[in-house]
Amino acid sequence: MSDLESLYREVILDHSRHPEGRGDVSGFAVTHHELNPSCGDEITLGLSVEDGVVTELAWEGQGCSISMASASVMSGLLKGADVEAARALIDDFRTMLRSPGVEPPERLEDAAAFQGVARYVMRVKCAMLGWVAAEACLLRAVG
Amino acid sequence: MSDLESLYREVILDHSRHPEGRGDVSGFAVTHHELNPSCGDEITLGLSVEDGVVTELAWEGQGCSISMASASVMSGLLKGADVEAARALIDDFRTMLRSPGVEPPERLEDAAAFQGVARYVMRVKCAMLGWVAAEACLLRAVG
Amino acid sequence: MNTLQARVRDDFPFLAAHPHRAYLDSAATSQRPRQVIDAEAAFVAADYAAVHRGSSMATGAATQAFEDARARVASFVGGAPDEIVWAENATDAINMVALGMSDAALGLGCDDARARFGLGPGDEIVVTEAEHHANLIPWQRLAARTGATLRWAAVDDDGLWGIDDLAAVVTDRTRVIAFAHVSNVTGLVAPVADVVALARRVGALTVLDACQSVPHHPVDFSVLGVDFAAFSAHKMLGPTGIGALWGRKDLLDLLPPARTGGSTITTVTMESAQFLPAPYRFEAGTQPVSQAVGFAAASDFLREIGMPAVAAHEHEITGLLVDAVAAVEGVRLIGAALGAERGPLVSFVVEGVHAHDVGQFLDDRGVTVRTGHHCAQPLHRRLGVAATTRASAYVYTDAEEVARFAAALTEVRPFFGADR
Amino acid sequence: MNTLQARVRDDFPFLAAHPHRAYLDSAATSQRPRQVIDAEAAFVAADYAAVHRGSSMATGAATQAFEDARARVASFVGGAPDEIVWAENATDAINMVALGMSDAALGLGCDDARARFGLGPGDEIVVTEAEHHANLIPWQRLAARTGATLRWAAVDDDGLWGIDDLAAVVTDRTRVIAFAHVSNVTGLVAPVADVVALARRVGALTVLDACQSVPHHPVDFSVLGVDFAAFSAHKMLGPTGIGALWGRKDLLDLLPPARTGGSTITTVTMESAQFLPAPYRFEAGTQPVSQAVGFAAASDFLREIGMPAVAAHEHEITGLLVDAVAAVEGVRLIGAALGAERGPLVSFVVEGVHAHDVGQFLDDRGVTVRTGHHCAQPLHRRLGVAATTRASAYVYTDAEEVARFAAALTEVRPFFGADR
Ligand SMILES: Cc1ncc(COP(=O)(O)O)c(C=O)c1O
Ligand SMILES: Cc1ncc(COP(=O)(O)O)c(C=O)c1O
Repeated sequence: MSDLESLYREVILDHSRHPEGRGDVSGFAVTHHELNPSCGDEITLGLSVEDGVVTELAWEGQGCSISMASASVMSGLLKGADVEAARALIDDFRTMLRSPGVEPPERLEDAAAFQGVARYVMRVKCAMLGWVAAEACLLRAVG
Repeated sequence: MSDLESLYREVILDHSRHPEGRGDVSGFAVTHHELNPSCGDEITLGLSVEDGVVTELAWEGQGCSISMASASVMSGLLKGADVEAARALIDDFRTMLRSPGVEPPERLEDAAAFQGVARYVMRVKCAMLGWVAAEACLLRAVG
Repeated sequence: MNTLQARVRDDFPFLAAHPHRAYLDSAATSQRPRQVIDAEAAFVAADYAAVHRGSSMATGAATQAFEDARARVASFVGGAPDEIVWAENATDAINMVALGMSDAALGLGCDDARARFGLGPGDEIVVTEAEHHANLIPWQRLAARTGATLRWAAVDDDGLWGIDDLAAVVTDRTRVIAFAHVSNVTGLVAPVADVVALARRVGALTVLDACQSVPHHPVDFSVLGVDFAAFSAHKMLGPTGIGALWGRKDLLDLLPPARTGGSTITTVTMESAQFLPAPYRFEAGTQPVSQAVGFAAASDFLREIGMPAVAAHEHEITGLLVDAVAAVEGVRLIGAALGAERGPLVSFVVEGVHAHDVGQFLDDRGVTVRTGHHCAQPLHRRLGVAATTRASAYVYTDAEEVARFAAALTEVRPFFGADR
Repeated sequence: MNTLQARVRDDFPFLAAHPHRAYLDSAATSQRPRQVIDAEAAFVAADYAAVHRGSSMATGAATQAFEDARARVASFVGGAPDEIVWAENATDAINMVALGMSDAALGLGCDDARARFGLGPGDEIVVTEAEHHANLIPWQRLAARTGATLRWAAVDDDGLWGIDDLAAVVTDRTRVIAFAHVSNVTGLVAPVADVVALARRVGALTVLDACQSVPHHPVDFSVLGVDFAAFSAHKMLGPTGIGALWGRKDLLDLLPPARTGGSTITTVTMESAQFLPAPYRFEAGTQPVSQAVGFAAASDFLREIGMPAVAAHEHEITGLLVDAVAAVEGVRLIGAALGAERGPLVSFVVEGVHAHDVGQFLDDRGVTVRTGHHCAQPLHRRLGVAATTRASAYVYTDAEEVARFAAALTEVRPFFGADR
C-alpha cells in the first residue's frame, strides 16, 4: 500500500462521498462550531445527551475528504455511546493521530482507517475537526 | 606613521586642545545647528557675509577631537575668504574625505591634516560637522 | 531558455536535495541560491558587528555592507537608497504605512503629516476585493482607528477587476488606493498607470503591493508613479526575515514612524523624541543586517540573469501551466480569461475534490503546490469556493516539472472517484 | 572556566577571522557560532518551504522545524511555546505591546481588551530614566496616543536606581511599569521581584526589557512574575532579524495585534477580520523562519554550556573589566558602586578625551568597544556626558582580551595629551 493509499483508505473515500450523520443541527440544545483557519474547513456539530448517553448527533460542514469522512465515521461511533466511552474514543483517536506507526485499539473500528494520517502532520487537524467539536459539545452538555 | 597617527596628526590634536573660532554665536544674523545623531556631537555656527566676503565667523559645540579640530581649522580658512572660495574649500574638503589616498589640493592648508580621516568611514561625519554647518549658513546668507 | 534554467537550477541546494520533486510553490516563498546563502554566511563569519552605532572599524565595515545592500536593492526597483526602508516582510512594510497614517491622524507627526496622511470620518480608503489579507486588514484597521470608510473595487465571477471597477468606487473623498501589482490568486496584472492617473485626479495616495511583481519582471517604482510599494526578499530568492518598503522620499520623511526605538532618532528626552529623516526613522532597533546582505545578493543574482530574461522564461512556463490546467476535464482555472498574460501561477478548482485532497495527491506524486485561501478569503468567497489549489513558477522552474504536474493532475479526479 | 571559554571560542568563525582583535561589543550584538550558522544553512538547503500554509509535506517539515524552534526558545526562558511571539527584534516586541495597548484604547480589541489594556487621560505609564530608547519611546508614543501620562523613576548621579525611586512615582493610576532587567549602560540588575510586587499592589502590568539578561544568566519569566518580556536573538549568539515577545498567555490572547496580515486570522470579510489566539495573532506575514531555526540553535548552544556556567564565566570577566577601568587614573566608571555585581559590561568616561576618540584609539589597538549614548540619551544627559565608552563581554570573552583592553586604556590619556 502506498503512503497515499494508506492515507486515503477506501473506507475514508467512501465516507467522504456518503457521509453519515450529516444533517440539520438547528434543533440541538448543544452545538459547537469548529474552524481550521489554515484551510477554511469547518464543521458545526450538535448532540444530545440523555442519562449519560449520546442519544442524537448531527453535523454540517465543508472541508476535505479527511475532515468530512472523519466526522462521518465519528458519528457512527459516538451515537449511542455513553459519555465516558465517547470521551475515551476521542482520546484514542487523538492518540492514534499523534503516534505514527502504533497500532490503534480495536474499539476505534472504522476510525482506525485514519491511522495513516499520523504521518501527515498538516492533516492531523483535518482529521480532528469533528472530534474536537464533539469534545466541546460534551463538555458543554455534561461539564 | 601608524594609521592612528595619520588620523590624529599633531596639528589636529593641537587644534582640538586650543580651538580657533570658538565663541558666542548669539550675535550673528545667520546661524546653523548641526547634529551628528549617531554620536551626539553638535555644533552651532554663525557667520556674517559682507560684500561677498565672510567677515565674521564663530562656533559653539561639543564633540570628539576630530569634529572640534576640524571646526577650528575651518574657522581660520573661511574667515576673510570670499563666498566662492569658501564654497570651493568646503567642496575640496568633502572630496578629500571621500577619496582615501588622494593628495589634497594645497589651498586646504592645515585642513589637509584631515586626509587620514578618509580611511575611517565612521569618522567622516565628525570631520564634516562644522563644514556642513558653514555650508548651510552660506546658503542662508547669500542663497 | 532551457540553458538559462539549467544553469540556474544548479545554484539551488534545495533543488539538488529534492531531485524528484517539482517545487511549484514559489509564489508563497522561493528557494535561495547558494550565492545568497554564501554571501550571508561570509558576512557573518568575517564582517559582522553593530551597524550605525559607535565608531569602530568593525562597525564601519558592517555599516558599509549594510548600506551597500540597501543601495543595490534600491537600484533593483528603480529607487534611491534613502527611499528603501527595511521591514520584517512585505506585510510589515504595508503596516508601516497604515500605522504611520494612524499616528498622523492622531497628531503624532507634524502638522504637514496630519494634512497629508491624517484620515478622518468621511475620508475613504479604497482597495480591491482580490487583495491579500496583508493589503486588506491593515486598511480595515486604519479605517477603524480614524473613522474613515473602507471601500473596494468588486471583482467579477472569475476574480478579475479592471480600472472601471476601481473608478466606480473612487471619489473626491478617496485618500488612499491600495492594490496588488499582481494577484497571488488570479495572476491578474493591475493596470498601474490607470490607477495612478485616477488617484492623482482625486489627490489620493497609491500603495502598491508588489510582492508578486518585483520577483518576476522588471519593475521601476519611480516610473510606475506610485507613492509607496512593498515587497519581500523571501519571494525573490532572498532570506526570510526581511522585506522592504519603497516610498517617495518626501512622503517617507513626513510619515510618522509607528514602531519606535533606538537608531531612529536625533534627540530624545524623557518627554519626547525627534526622529531622523527616512529611511532611519522607521528602522527601530537592530536591523536584519545579515539578511540585508542576503537580500542584496538575491537582487544581484536576478540582475545578472536579467529581469527581462526571467520574465521571458516565466512567460513560457506560465503558458505550459495554463495549458496543463485547461487540459483536464472538470478542472476550473481561476481567471481563465487572462490566458498566459498573468503572473507565473495558476489557481484552480477540481470539481468534486477538495483542494486539500488535490494538494495531498499532487504532493504524493512529487509535486509541491499550495492549497487553501492563499490569504485571500474575500476573493475565495466571491469565487464561491473555500479553497483553491495553486501551482506557481519561478526562474528555476522547468518544463519537465510542469509536465509532471500536468500528468499528476489528470489522475486526481479518478483517484477520488470524482469522475464517476 | 578557561577550558570552557577555550572550547567555546573555537566555535566562532568571526573570532578565528580576527585573531588579533578583542571583540568587546557583545552588549550591542554578539557573534554567531558555526552551530547557529550551520543549522540555518542546513534548514535552508533541505527543508525550507512555506510554513503554516497549505498541506504539502514540504510545508509540514518546515512548519515542524519552525514550531520546534519556538518550543526550544520558549523553554529557554521558562515559557510555554504559545507564550512566545516572534518579532523582528526586541524593539519590535516592546512595540507590539505598546501599539497593541494603543489599539485596545481605541476599541480595536474586545471589551475585555479595552478594560485590561486601554489607557486614557489620568492613567500613568512608568519607566526609569535609565531605559534604552527601545523601552522609552514606544511608551511616550502610547501616552501621546491615549492621553495617559508618562512618569519615570529618577536615577542618581551615577545612573543607578532602586525600588524606592520607582515606588516614589508609582500610584494607583499606574497601569504599566516598563523597565530593563539589566541596564545596557550601567549594568544595573533591576530588583524584579520588588517591582513585580509593587506593580501587583496597584494592578499595573509589568513589561520587562530582557535584552541584556536572557543572554547572560538563567532567566525564567514565569518565576519572575512579569507580564511581558522582550529579547533579541542577535544578542545571544543567534541571527539578526528575529527577537521574541514572551507574554502571559491570557494577556497575549487579549492584546489586539497592531501589525496585521496573513496567517493571523480565522475569518476575514471585506469589512473586518477575526484574529487567532496568540502567538499567531501577532505573526503577520511570512515569518523569519530560518532565523527561528538559528535562534533555537543559539539557545541550544547556550543550554549545552549551561547558563549558570555562562554567568559564572562572565562574572569573572566582569571583575577583570571593572578592575581594568578602576586602575586608570582619570577614568570614571559609570555605576562604580555596583562593583562586579552587574551585567558583563563597563561604561566609562575618560577625562579630557571624547568617547569617540577613546573608541578610535582602542580600535587601533585591536580592541572593539562601543562609543556613544548607547540609545540612552536621557541617562547620559543625567550623567552629564554626551557619550561614554563601553566594553562588554560574553561567553567567548577571555582574560587575555580584557588584559589587552586594560593595557590600551592606560595609553589613551597620554596619547591625547589629556594627562598633562
Ligand atoms: C537594554 C536594551 N534594550 C533594548 C535593546 C534593543 O534591542 P534590539 O536592537 O535587538 O531591538 C537593546 C540593544 O540594543 C538593549 O541593550
Ligand atoms: C500579493 C501578496 N501580498 C502580500 C503578501 C505577504 O508577503 P509576506 O508574507 O512576505 O509579508 C504575499 C505573500 O504571501 C502576497 O502574495
